Amino acid sequence: ETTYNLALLSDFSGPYADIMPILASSREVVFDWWNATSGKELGVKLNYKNYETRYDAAQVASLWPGIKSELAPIAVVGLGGPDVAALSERLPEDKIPMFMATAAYGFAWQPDSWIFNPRPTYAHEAAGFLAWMREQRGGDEPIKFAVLSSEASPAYVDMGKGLEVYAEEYPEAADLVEVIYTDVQPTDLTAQMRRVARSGAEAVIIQTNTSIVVAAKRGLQANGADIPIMMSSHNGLPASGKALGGLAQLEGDFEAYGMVIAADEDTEAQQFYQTLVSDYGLKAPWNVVTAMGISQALYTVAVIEHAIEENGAEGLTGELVREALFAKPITSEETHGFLPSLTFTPEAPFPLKGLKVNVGTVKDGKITIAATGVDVPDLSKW
Amino acid sequence: MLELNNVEVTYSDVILALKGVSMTVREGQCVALLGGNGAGKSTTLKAISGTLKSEDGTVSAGSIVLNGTPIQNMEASNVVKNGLIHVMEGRRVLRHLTSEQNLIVGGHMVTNSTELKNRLAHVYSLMPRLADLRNRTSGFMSGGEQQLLLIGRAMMARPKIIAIDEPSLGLAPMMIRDVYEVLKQLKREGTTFFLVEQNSAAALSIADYAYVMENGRIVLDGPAHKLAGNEDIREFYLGVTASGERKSYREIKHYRRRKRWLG
Amino acid sequence: MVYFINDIITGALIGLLYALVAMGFVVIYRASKVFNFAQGELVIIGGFIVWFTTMQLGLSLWLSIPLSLVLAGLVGYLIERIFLTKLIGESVFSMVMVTVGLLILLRGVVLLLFGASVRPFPIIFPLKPLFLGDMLIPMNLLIGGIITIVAAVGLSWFFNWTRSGLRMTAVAEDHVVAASMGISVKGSIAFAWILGAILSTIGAMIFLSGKSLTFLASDIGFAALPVALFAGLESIGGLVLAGIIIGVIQSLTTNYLDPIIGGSLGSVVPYIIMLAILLIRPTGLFGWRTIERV
Amino acid sequence: MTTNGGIVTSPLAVRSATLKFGGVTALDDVSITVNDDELLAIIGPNGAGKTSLLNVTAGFYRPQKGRVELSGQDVTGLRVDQIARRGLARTFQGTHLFAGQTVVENIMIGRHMLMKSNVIQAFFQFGLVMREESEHREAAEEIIDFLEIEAIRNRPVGTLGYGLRKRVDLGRALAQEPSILLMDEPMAGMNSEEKEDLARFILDVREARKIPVVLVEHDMGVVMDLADRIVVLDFGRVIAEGTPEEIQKNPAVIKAYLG
Amino acid sequence: MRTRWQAVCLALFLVVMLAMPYLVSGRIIAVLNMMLISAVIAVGLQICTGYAGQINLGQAAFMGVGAYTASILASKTGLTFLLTIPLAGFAAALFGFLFGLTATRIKGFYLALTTLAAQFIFHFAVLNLPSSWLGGSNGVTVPAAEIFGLRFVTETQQFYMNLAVAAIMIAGAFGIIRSRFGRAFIAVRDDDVAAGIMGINVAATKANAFLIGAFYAGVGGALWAYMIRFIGVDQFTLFHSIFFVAMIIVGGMGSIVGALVGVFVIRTIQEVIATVGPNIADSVSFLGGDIVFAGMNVILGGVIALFMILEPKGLMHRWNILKSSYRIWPFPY
Ligand SMILES: Nc1ncnc2c1ncn2[C@@H]1O[C@H](COP(=O)(O)OP(=O)(O)OP(=O)(O)O)[C@@H](O)[C@H]1O
Ligand SMILES: Nc1ncnc2c1ncn2[C@@H]1O[C@H](COP(=O)(O)OP(=O)(O)OP(=O)(O)O)[C@@H](O)[C@H]1O
Ligand SMILES: [Mg+2]
Ligand SMILES: [Mg+2]
Repeated sequence: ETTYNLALLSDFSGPYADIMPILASSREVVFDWWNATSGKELGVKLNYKNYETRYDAAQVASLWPGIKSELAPIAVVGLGGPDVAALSERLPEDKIPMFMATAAYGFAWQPDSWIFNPRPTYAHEAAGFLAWMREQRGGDEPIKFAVLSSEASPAYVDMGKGLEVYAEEYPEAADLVEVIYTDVQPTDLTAQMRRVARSGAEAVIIQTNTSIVVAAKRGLQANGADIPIMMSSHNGLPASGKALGGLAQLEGDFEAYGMVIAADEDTEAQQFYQTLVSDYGLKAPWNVVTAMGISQALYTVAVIEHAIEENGAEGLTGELVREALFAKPITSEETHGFLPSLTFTPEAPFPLKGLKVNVGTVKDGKITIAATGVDVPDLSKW
Repeated sequence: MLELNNVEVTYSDVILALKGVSMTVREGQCVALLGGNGAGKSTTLKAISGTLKSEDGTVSAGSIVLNGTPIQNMEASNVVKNGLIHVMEGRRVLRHLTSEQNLIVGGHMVTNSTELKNRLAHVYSLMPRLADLRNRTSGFMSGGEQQLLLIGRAMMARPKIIAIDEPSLGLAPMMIRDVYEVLKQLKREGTTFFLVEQNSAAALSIADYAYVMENGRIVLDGPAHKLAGNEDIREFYLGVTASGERKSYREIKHYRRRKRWLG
Repeated sequence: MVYFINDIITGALIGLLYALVAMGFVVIYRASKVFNFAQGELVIIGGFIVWFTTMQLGLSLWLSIPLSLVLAGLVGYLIERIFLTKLIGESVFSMVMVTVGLLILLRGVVLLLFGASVRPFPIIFPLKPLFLGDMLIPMNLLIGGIITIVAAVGLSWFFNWTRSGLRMTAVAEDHVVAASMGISVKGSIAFAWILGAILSTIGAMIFLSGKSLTFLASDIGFAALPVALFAGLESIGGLVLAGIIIGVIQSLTTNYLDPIIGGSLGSVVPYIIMLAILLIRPTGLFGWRTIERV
Repeated sequence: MTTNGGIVTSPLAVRSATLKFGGVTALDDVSITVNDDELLAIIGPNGAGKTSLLNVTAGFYRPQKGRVELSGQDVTGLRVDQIARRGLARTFQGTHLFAGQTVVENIMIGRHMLMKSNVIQAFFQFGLVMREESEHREAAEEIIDFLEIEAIRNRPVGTLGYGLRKRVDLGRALAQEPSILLMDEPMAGMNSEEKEDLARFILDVREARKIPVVLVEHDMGVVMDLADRIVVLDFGRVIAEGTPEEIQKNPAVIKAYLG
Repeated sequence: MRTRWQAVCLALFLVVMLAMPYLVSGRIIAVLNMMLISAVIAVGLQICTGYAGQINLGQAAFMGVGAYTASILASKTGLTFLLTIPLAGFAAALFGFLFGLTATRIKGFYLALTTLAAQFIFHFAVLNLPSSWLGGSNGVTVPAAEIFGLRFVTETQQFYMNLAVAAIMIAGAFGIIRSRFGRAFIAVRDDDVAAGIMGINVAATKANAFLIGAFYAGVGGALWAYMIRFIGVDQFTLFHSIFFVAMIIVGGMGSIVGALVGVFVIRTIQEVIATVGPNIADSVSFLGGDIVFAGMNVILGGVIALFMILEPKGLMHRWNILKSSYRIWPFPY
């Protein structure tokens, strides 16, 4: 059997220290599972090694040569912004693709990238949600919405910009009434939320972090306005609920992203998770972080599998893996329903066509799936 | 009441400033410590008052005993609690406070406020100039004014013993006389003095006993009046020729008579 | 118009919160001449202590708040003992630099003890805002504002009129002189840090009441800095005025300018005000003038 | 010696300077003129305004009224460093030395304004920078020999006793190659032996370098022996002016100062 | 004052550095790259803070200005790095000088903290200026440094580039601090009243200190840009600034070598943490990885704080004491 190496970039001591153990183990267990199943049939074994990046571009850059010489990986399993910053120019030189778990950013939206996201940009996901919400509401006037973001990180700014584009391109569908920039840990948003309420917004999009969700929630409560908030995966219902001290307070709020919603309903994804737990000793609980880890690993192995089918088990290279990604779509079955079917093209680091998001909400204090496979409108690059 | 036995002081672990100094100050006495620049006078005082640390110096040998308690390398603030106040060289007033606030801080250990007022009054009576300046920001006062303030500040604490570094520094002739009057007055009131002074004439006029220090060693000591008679002292410290009249700075001999005690 | 006034009021109250956090800086500076860069960290530590006593130990507020303040004071004391006592007598500069190290260290400690995860913060002040006609004023800020003013009045009285206040002033002026006058520099600095930590904890309660707590909260330390400088590093009373001015300007910027420029000038504006003021009054509104005398 | 008009270009002239600090009047319409290579002593009780007068001259304070002239040229209101560059040097009452630096370094700092090299040259360490350095280094060494402080050449000044610091202070001032030298209580904190030395240096300075000196000093012995002319200040006003002999007899002075 | 012996050591050191790529792995070279870049920036900070006594918490912002200048010039005008690097320096110097100018009025901590403003203003400006200028939140991709068709893409190539620049800058730093300017800086730091009377224009000197410090930061930033080749504001935060300060403290204020030592110590600790971290985490997985790594953070902060407590004057100070006591050994008196 031939073995190939994967480099897993992790952040155990930086801002994501708290979710990292779960994310890491759920990634790893998938590779174990693959080695034990399809890997065995194909005669291929995937070795993986974690590298600590402290979520710091400098650290990634100084680690990279070591990773190359020590591991010679055929693919990198990335984590976030710093990895992209440090490697976006190196990977093409070294001909190694990197697979991320999160949604994409407008600023990474470049042709023939070597870095890939299974999900579209945060703006795409929010746009999908808004479209869905409008449809739910009925009527044909555009849906009024507000965006809360922060300038603390360029990534956050990017989310706002994307939604501005959406509002411009679909005036009949969406009307962006307020864009509010605040701190990552806001002092008080009462005044801002009153503005939002008065502007008649029907939804507030917050894809930055939980602290802002909490502050916004308090602001809305103070104003006695119940406008639903839409969150993303990393600051979603469970996290924000925890931070608020109880899901109940998020009754009627939403989370939306292009990945399975970790609600405890009997879905295919959930079943696969169960097998990982029972047969492969996965410790992580069934939540969004776990889902993120598993889905990331799943589409990574799927791509590698395609590459092997194409080129045989021997002599696989990063370049071949990347080509395999474009060669044929990754079906939702392959990712056990964790992800929609993904059709990558060289134009963008994420699938441009046939994008779908799932919507979760809190009903009677429990997270439930409000909709799956909601279509995402096309946005032009910003 | 104050005993130094073979005290050695080293700065930053290497510079030996005091090389085995021993001296005694008796209750109610005024002991003067004379000596050239860099002799180690201030160092001696710092060693006693525990303010060496700030200059990264330590008492590396010997003992300093104040009323039976060993105080070498003791916290400065505790030394004060044992009744010794050190008036440091370099006019270190609390610059942003008014002259009166300086005095009050000086008397910070007094708990009842009438007592504090009395002491203030006492200081002002002895040094009327300070009364005029009471509301001046001390940092802006003139050199001499600050010097006065320091002495006043020390008085506020009513210490058993005042170790004072060059009180006459930068004072006008009249002012020097006044200050020494004040010191004598305090002495009469029973304060013990350990006096470091360059103005030897003034110093010897109040001292009962005197030590002479040269680069870190005591080279000569004896009752004040005896020293005042000593030829070397007269020439090098009092600046009078053997024949008795003050020699002129214009016709300074470029050669120098060797000091006896250097043997 | 009503809303405009409301924004001004809220802004002023937020400014007072900054002032309270800044008071932590100033107290420490005023009693030891040490400028504490790790103030923001003190705030989160205080926050975590409160979180711990309420959410973890599940104590009632009446128990947990005093307990937290005591614990906070203890932490402040420990920090001083471990990191600063040894440096008494060394140049003040090196003490200040230690607080830079402290900043990094405490972050690590917080991550170690509490992890990076977001925590719910107890609801200490009623969530329900105070309604004045059309205006609504967040309770936590309102009460916080009152606390700030009371604290400011009390402390400035303490420093300017009590004997122990004068002692600390002496320490701030010159460690050596203070010591040579029998003032315990150690004691003064210890007191400063205890007080600083307690103030930060109160700040944390007002800041975070009913919100969430992560180590990001330490940013408020730097948000409060301009207030301290604006007022002048030695002036506690001045913080109130400075806080209100900065708070109001900031709130007006965030609510009326930011929507237009589509950015967050609001978070920068305090620094710009600070710069402007310092250029006019180099030691802030009420800070000690620098004395140069030769 | 009168101070009428600016026709007589003297090395230094202060013309009816008045300096107030809030309520305090430190200087009240004070005029002094220093003649070529004379030693003018300024005496007066504590707080009389002597240092303030020097500060006004050096540009450290700006007088509310009056002018300061260096060899005929009005320098009132110029920055301290600008005045220094016009040839005025001073020593301080209580030293203002760079405590952490060695004696040599302190004196080299005194030469800063005489050096020409710019940052770029310094960055690339061009030969001329080195040459300049060594030239000025020599000058510094000369001063060190002159003041007989070779022994402590490389001691950090902070570690020196008060008296020696005073000497370094003088050295640093001389390093500026001034056209006039102001000294504020140079003899303070010295025993008569050291005063003799310093007095000798001051005399030598005047002989060797022909620099006029303004000396503020409380030690009457020194003043009477060294001064060519004495100005007496009291409460910021000039109460007497004249030769040592005259001053010693002057009743006002005796009353206000000598006692 | 520089002896032949020292010269020899220096030469040896340089030779070793030049040989490095043949002696150690690419990983180490990458680490060295980081160190070299940090060294340039820290040395600049040392001049500004350690020598001229102007605490500066905006060094990362100045670095950012340099990085952005270089990137924009390189990507938009295709200028060679031989020009962009110095230009980056000048741009940063200008920015720094503006803050230095406030020194004409503001002093001490007040001044130190106005440099914080540099940090925030930089951040705000980049994000809010039209993104066609500085890329806004998109960041900027930087073409590889290139000369005569040789592209500096591998660690080794970049290493030689960084080494060359760092060598020049450090040599220059020595030149400056040994010159009249170095002395002027120290004079202003120790006693600006006296400095003025020595004929030193105090305000101008302070402003210059900022200017020079920022210039170094700018050059470092340019090197950084050419190495990372994708820059965004979040690479130049206040926290980075604080770490630069930490570096010069650990090494010792007022010593160029100290700055280098500090860089070495802190970067090494960071790298060790990143390297051994995962293994430790695995071996003691029962503790949970996060504990271990948070612990690592504590160690990093702890070491820095410890250095400052045990050796508030920095490592170089200890070294000097050792030297002086060694000189007079065995008879210290
Ligand atoms: N902080 C210090 N570090 C190192 N050496 C010091 C320090 N302070 C003083 N010294 C040295 O110790 C010796 C004694 O200094 P000290 O100040 O006690 O002299 P002094 O007798 O007070 O002289 P003066 O009468 O001029 O004040 C001097 O040689 C001086 O160089
Ligand atoms: N910057 C200032 N602010 C306020 N008052 C000042 C300032 N400088 C000096 N004074 C006051 O002006 C008066 C003269 O001060 P100055 O220092 O000139 O006296 P002096 O003649 O030098 O006295 P001494 O002989 O004690 O040095 C003093 O009363 C002093 O308090
Ligand atoms: Mg002395
Ligand atoms: Mg004077």
